[in-house]
Parts: sequence; structure tokens; C-alpha cells
Amino acid sequence: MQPSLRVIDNPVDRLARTLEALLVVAGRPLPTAELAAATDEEEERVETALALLLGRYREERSGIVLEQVAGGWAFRAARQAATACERLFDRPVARGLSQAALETLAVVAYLGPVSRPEIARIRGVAADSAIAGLVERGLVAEAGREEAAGPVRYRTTALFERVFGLTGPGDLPSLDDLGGEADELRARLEDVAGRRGA
Amino acid sequence: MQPSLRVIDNPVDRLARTLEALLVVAGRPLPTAELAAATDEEEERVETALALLLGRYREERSGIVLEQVAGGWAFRAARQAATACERLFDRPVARGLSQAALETLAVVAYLGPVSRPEIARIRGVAADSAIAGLVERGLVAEAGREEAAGPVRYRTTALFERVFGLTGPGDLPSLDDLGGEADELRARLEDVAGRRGA
Amino acid sequence: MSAAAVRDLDLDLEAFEGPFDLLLTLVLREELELVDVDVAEVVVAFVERLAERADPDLDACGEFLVLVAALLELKVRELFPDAEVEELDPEDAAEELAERLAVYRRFRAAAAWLEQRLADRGDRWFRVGPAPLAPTPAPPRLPPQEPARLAEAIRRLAAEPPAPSLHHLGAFPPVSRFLERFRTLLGRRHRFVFDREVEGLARVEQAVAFLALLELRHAGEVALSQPAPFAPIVCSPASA
Repeated sequence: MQPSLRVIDNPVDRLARTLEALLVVAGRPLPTAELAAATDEEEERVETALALLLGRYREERSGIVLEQVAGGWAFRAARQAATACERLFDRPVARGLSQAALETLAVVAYLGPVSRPEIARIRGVAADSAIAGLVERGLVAEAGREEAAGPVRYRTTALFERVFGLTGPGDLPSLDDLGGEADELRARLEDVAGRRGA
Repeated sequence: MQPSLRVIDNPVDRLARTLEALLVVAGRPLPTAELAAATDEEEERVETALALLLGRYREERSGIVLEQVAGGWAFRAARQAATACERLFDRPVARGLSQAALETLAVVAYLGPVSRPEIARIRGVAADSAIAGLVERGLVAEAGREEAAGPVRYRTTALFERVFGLTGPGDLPSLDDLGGEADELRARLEDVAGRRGA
Repeated sequence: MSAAAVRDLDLDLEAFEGPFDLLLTLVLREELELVDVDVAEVVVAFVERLAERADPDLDACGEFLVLVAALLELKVRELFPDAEVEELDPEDAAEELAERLAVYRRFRAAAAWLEQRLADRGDRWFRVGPAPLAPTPAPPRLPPQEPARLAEAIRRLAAEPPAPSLHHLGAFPPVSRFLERFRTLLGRRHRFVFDREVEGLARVEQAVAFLALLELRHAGEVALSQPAPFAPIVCSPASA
């Protein structure tokens, strides 16, 4: 919400207005390439205009915030408005994710496309209902079968990246950095086994 | 897209920022009363803030336009962006059928009328989203229930026959090698699905 | 009780008090002498928990058996460090146990990361779905399709499933998989030789397959015969 001196109408500014129009009606984050195609402009010029918008639509300054997420650009509410949003809206996608759902989601995010039997083998429990719930929430989707007669595999969706604020799949922490004690544990074990085996 | 002199932070301006945040998150127009309830403010003050926003988000001046429609307040794209919007939304999505859609369609075509639980059993996966997609494309339609309390069953449509260049229901490619009768085919598919595991 | 809950099984032993999962960790870290742990007590605790349920969870039983078997194997190694035991390589047993725990722990940590991430972003709201005044997208038009693709899709669904995967050695297969498989074999062939069916499978998978076989026997669905100790087990429908 800014007052302004006058309406500026240079070409970049005009492009920026078209981009904000696209972003306010889009139902998903829009990649730069798609914005360029829709506006019939060079990607480079789109990026210049986006930089302008990033300055305008940012926390503290505006109630609408532009963010780069899930491989594209999207508007969201400023954090200042979180309480009001909570009063008015529901969060069906992320509300009440169980431990089983989160673990299943983690397996799909890291190993996807991955099938239900594979997930079950890692978690030691059948994954059917957890997967069904995640599909219903739109966080996970079918990704075909590996072999003709194999089970259906699953992958995470763009909505997953959006909900968890990831710009892309590479944004997850490396699996090697997680559960670090396991490595230490194994080294110890191999050491023990070595001594015993000798 | 407006440059501004400085960030103003009087109470009305702050309220206006919260309102624009609510409007960018909303999936439907928001009436003044709801905006007032969400922000915990008097309706009168909300109207003052909305007037401020109307001045800011209007044609020529912004790509995002605030509009009062039957159900309340909502953002839309500025007319300036009409062509770009058209390109974004109407870009011919020559999307083919996903594997999930094709499998579901094939089951309905060969075994129909067939219910959702039956399709799920044969594919080994919940069929809800695949069915919904096929209904939306007009390739599959409801065909009543077998019993009063039974699940809804589905059949293929005339559009399906047109798209696949079939003269009628009997024109599907032969599956004699898998057992010519629908019952036999169904039994075979369910048997394999059981062994494929969930 | 689910298979995951096996790890949370509460134990109250002389040498240790806490969840089963922690017991395993401490043993593997050598912070707890396995010699001091009464494995029988662990089994009793599990059976007690199992008795509270109307229908036992086979996957949980399988999971428990595999973990306890590995524990026992380790304990035997500790008690008789010089004994020669055929086939049982302590390195393998320990490695298998550690591998399973390590993989699961990683993903549990990843789940915790996701949960934290979600909590951190709790104050960021965005719209899911179309904007109220967005243009309505044109319904997707489908170009002409080949009817043969429909037949292909059905053939794909009717194709025999591949043999159980072997590249997850040390991972835990669900008991239900073998139950289904043996039931189908009984239905189709009337007789089969167990040893031949599990040939080439990992040891863990063989153990789980055997558990499934015992369950079928318990349910009266299969008759087992073995001409001599360690000879191949012949399975046939109980009624035949």
C-alpha cells in the first residue's frame, strides 16, 4: 500500500504491471520462462521487471509478498497478516500431518519416484493409507510404473515444494547430513565386527 | 507497480496491508463483514482501508485491480494484461493422457460399467483423481449404481469413441488372448493385481 | 501395534529401561553389554503387548523377529567369541541390523526436518487453487488417440508381476507379500517346494517368507511335509 507521486509508464514498468496481473490470477507458481511466453518478452527483461516487483512486494512494505518458490514466482500474504489469515482460512493441505505421513512424505521426496512396497520396506510398515492421504492432499502424485507389471510409483508435487517453501528438489538437506549418528554407529559396529571376526 | 516516497505506517495503512494479504490468499470474493471479522476491526474502518486500496489497485495504475463483485471484494488482472492472461490460460495444453488416466480409461472401456472400488482393486491404486480427470475431459461418465446402496459406476462416452476413432462399444481392440469375456478378463486382472501387492 | 511401534516397545529390564529402539542403539554403540540383557524378557514384553490385541499384526511380528534374531546372534557372538558357527557371520548380522536402523533413522530425521520447516512457515499463507476472478481455462482438448493404447494398458495391468526385488538386501519385506504369493501358488499349482520359492532371496526375506508359511499352517491353509530334517519343505493345500 504505497502512495505515489505519479504514474510512471516506461516499458519495464509496463511489463511489471502485466506480470503482477498474471501472478495475482495464477493458481500456481509461474516459472520465468512461462511469464516470458505469456508476455511475449525476453526472459532477461522479465527478470528485470521481476526484480522491480521484488522490491515493491516485500515484507514490511506490502501485504502482498512476491516469492520465488517451487520453480517459479508466486504471491503470498505478508507474515504480518498471518493472524488474520488464520481467522479466515483453513489449511487443508498441511494441517495435521501425522508422523507416518511425514515419514512417508520424506521417503517420497528423497527417493521418488518410489513405489508403495519400497516405502513400506524402509518404514517397516504398510504405506497404503499414508500414501492415500498424501495424494488426497495433493502433496504426492502418481508417477507411472517402473516396469510394465510393477507397482505404481509416487513423486512429490509442486504443491509440496510450495507448502514446504522449497525452490526445487535440490533444496532438501542432503540425506547424508541427516541422522548422522547412524554413520558413527556403523563405523563403531564395523570396528567391533572386525575385532570379533579376527 | 508504483515507486513511493517512503513507507507509511499509520493504522489505516497497516489495516490496508492486512486486507490486501487476505485478498491475495482468498479463493473467493470476501465480503466486508468477513474482512472485518478476520482483522478484528470495525466495518467502517475496513471500508476506509478498502477505499485506499481501490485508489491504489485500479486500471492504468496497477496490474492488480481491486473489484467489488456480487459476493464481496476480490483482485483481478488489469485489462492491460488481457492478452498475456489469455496466453497463460488458453495456451493449448496438448497434454496427452497420463499412464494413470489411460489405465483407468482402459478398465472402464473394457469392463464398464465399473465402479471406483473395482478400478482401484485392478490398478492397485485409488482411482479418485484419475476418474475425476476423465469425467472433466468428458471421456467417462456416471452410469448409475448396480444396487441402490452400491457405488456409482462409470462408462465411456460418445466423445471417448470419437477421440479413439471407434464406431461403437464393440469396436475396441480384441483381447482374446487374455480371455474374451469381460468376466474372465476381470478375474484375471484382479488376480494379477492381488499378487502385484499394494 | 504397528511394525514401527515395535521400536517403541517399552522395556523394563534389569539392565535397561526404555524403548526397544534405544536398547538396540546402546548395544550397537557398546554402551550396554548385551551379555547383561535378558533377551527372553524382551520377548515376553513383546508377547504381552501382542496379547492385548485381537488380531496380531504380522508385519510387526516379522519386524520383531528379525530384530530379536539379530540381537540373539550378537549375544551368542559375545558369549562364545571363539565358537565356529556355520553361515552366521557376525559382521553380516550386525551390519544388517545397523543398516536397517540407519536407513530408517535418516528418514525419520528427514521427516522431523519437514515438520520443522512446516512450523517455520506457519505464518506464510498462500492461495491453493484458482483466483476468484481468474479467467476460466479452456477444457483440455485431446488430440485423436490410438485405440491400441487401450489394449496395451490392459495388457500391462494383466502382465505377471516381477519376482520380488532383491536389491533391498537387509530391508524388511512385508509378511503379507509372501502370504499372497503362497496362497496364489497353492491355488494354481496345488503343491510347491518352499526352498525353491525362496531360493536367491536375502536371509531376511527368507525368514519372513518362513513366517508367512507358519502363519498359513496355523490358519489351516497349508499342509507341510519334510522327508528328513533340513530336507526341502513341500507345501500343499490343507484339504488336498
